[in-house]
Amino acid sequence: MNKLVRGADDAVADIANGAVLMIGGFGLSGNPENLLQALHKKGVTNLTVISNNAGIESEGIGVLLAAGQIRKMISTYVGENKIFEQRTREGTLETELVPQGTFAERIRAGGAGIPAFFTPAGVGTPIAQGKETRDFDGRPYLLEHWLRADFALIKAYRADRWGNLTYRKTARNFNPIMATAARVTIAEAEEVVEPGGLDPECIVTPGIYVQRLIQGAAYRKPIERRTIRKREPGQ
Amino acid sequence: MNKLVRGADDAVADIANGAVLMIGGFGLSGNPENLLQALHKKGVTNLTVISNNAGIESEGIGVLLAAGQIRKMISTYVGENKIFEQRTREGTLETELVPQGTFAERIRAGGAGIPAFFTPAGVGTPIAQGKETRDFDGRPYLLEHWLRADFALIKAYRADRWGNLTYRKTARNFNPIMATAARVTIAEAEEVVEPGGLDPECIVTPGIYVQRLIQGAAYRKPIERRTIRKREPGQ
Amino acid sequence: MKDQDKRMLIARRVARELRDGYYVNLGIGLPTLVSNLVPPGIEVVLQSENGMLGVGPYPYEGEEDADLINAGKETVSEIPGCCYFNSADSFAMIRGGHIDMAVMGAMEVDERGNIANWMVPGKLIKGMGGAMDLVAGARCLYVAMEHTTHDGGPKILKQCRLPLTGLAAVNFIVTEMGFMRLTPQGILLEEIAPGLSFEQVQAATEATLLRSPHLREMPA
Amino acid sequence: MKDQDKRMLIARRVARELRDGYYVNLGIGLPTLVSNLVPPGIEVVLQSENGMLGVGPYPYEGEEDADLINAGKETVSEIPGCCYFNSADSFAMIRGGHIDMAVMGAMEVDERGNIANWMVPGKLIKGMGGAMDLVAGARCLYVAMEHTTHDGGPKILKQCRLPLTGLAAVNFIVTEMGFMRLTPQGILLEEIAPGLSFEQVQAATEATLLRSPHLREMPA
Repeated sequence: MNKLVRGADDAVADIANGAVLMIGGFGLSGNPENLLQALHKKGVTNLTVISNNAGIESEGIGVLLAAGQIRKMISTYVGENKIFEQRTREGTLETELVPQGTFAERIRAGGAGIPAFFTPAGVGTPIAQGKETRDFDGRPYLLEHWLRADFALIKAYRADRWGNLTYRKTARNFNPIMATAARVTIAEAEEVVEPGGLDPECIVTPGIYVQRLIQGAAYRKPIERRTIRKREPGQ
Repeated sequence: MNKLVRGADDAVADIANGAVLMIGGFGLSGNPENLLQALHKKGVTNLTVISNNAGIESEGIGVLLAAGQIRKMISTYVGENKIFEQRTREGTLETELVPQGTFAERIRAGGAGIPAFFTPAGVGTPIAQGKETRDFDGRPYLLEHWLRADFALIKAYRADRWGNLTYRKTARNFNPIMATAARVTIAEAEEVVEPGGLDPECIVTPGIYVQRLIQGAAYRKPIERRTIRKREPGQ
Repeated sequence: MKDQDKRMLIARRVARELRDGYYVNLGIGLPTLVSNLVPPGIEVVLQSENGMLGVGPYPYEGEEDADLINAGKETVSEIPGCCYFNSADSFAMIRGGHIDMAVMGAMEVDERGNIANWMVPGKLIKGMGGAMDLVAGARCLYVAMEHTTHDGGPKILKQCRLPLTGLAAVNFIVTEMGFMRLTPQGILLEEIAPGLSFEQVQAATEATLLRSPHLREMPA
Repeated sequence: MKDQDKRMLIARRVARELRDGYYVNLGIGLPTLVSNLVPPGIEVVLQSENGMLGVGPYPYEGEEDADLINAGKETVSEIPGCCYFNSADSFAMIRGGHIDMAVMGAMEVDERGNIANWMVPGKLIKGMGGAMDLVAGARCLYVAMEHTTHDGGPKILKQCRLPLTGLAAVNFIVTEMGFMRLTPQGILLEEIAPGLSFEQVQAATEATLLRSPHLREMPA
């Protein structure tokens, strides 16, 4: 068993026009940079992208958006992207906005074989329109359905050859749950080791969820909002 | 913030007759031995216990069962316990048997604010009686409800003073999810360190889920089925 | 009062609500100011819904890490005892009622505790992010906002006019004019900013305010 | 044939179904034998539903660890590349269709692929453990069992008589008499044990067996 493929181009070779993709990351943090670049280069179009955000103009998913490769976004917040705004006004981009907790839980449900569940988020809001509402213990909840994808593109920190993955700090975000919810999960990692090279207690994504793996390279890791504090004398 | 209390007796002091408890462990592996002992000593009765198994006669939850402290068990498999059988025949013990995946998911749902969800497990079986069945994508699923408790008794491996927990091997089992689903979660750990003493990437139960913590002692860790292989010469 | 002074006044008042051992989620903008105002001698753990407990202050210059951001996408730091988890686990924590206190801004709040803070019809909709889940899940929701709009219009209404973020979700409203508690009877003014009369606060509010029998001056 | 020989024959046949990279859940009893029969040159990862991928063989004497057991509560060992997770994550893995192959015993299987293996009315009910979830969630379910009961009665029935564990769940049945595939038309006998005739297998079976046009001898 060796899930390591040659490179990003090979890894995305069978992603066809019209595919439904989950793409990990929160803003630009934890994006699968190498896979996104390969997807852009491949020129595949008409994609449905399930991702928390839409990147910015020149980074992350924003690059696919700018190239007109995306037909529909399922996201929770898309505020940082002018091209997003432009495509929406043109009518060339469809968007489904989902509360972030519901979005995360729908993805987890997709991976966990739970076709639907009840959540309190969104009751009494425009999100509730057309959805079943039911009371439990006197409180109203909405019925929400799972999300699944053809491919998930995942950014890990370290991986072993069997596809076991760890993440780094808040770059973890949606990556582990998206890994569970696609027919084919493709992961890129900053470092790839042999099985046994990761602490079994600290593996976040078991290899069972990963079908293909690449060794990532040349990570840019852009920062959206660089906030700092001044060093006091003596610190 | 210091969640460390003096000992097991203090930790269980406010568990009253009739309380609903979740108790971690799979068989005798990962049981909160110190807390169980204190609960037994305290003599509290009429308990509802949510735990995967019922222990064996002289170990684990079996001790509470033998002492007549338990009124109802919600479990997935109770085969190893003769006292269980006896109490059931006497009619002094009520039992609700739940498929293990549904059991785990109901507990997770209790912690995650999901009052109900659909699962394929149990469709067409006696478990489905009286439950809503609904088709999604042409396949039938059962509606199952969350499980929550007054107290969860949890066995961890290492803990910090804030209640962050790690586990050891398959002693993890139901402990992390039960920690999320009770009004008060009481954890015991083999080792307690200062905040910062556990790797933030490897913490399994965030401290937010733990209200009280004790340093466990004198772990017996009984083995139910000691299976071994012979060492070949030279191994 | 200058905007910045109002904001600091509000943030300081919210910070007085913090208790030792609280797990707190602070929204983007004004609520973030609260993180620098934790009273001495207590430990508070900040949650960021992108998957972290134990968010620390902004990093020192040169120590920014693209893999370590808060839900506002700002670079942050770690405190000892912090931990990381995925987004589903993060919202399980929020939805499951484990966050002691959430603080967020609002465009409108009404007498029933309804809150609107995510969309204005006709304007491009950017998305609700985690607001609907926080509003539905936090054990105690504080709205921290300026009392009126920039052109002086009321934000505390009889009934919200904008599409809602959540129903009957708000527990407390903190503005530069006062500290208010949502009760089954309506909005109870418990504290009033120095120098203001009840009538002045009511005049800036569309909702009918209830006057607490123990109405006192809002501490600075 | 002795019981132990039957069991080994069945386990060996099941083991021939393993493919490199498969994630496999083996039930208690007969199915556990399969773990020692993985064909050379392939890597298979065993899942144990109490929260482990990469279950290794029984430990050497003196290396037993109470914190390291399989779902049958037997002490086991680790293989490199193993990992641990909680019970909800374990069954999310099972229910979500990520297990390539599950192997379990049964008391009854029928023409529609229904399976019964958890309770006998009138006897004390011990519980279903994880069987209902495995039956509903595994991508491919193999039933590995002796062809008949101890007193020679059929276990492969027209319709299960015992309370079910799952509906239309079984994909393959492996017994000491043959290898059977569940099809929409019924149970297709694809392989037959050396020395047996189709009629002999049918005689030991209540369900009507379909004879594969490619019926061949079951490899040992």
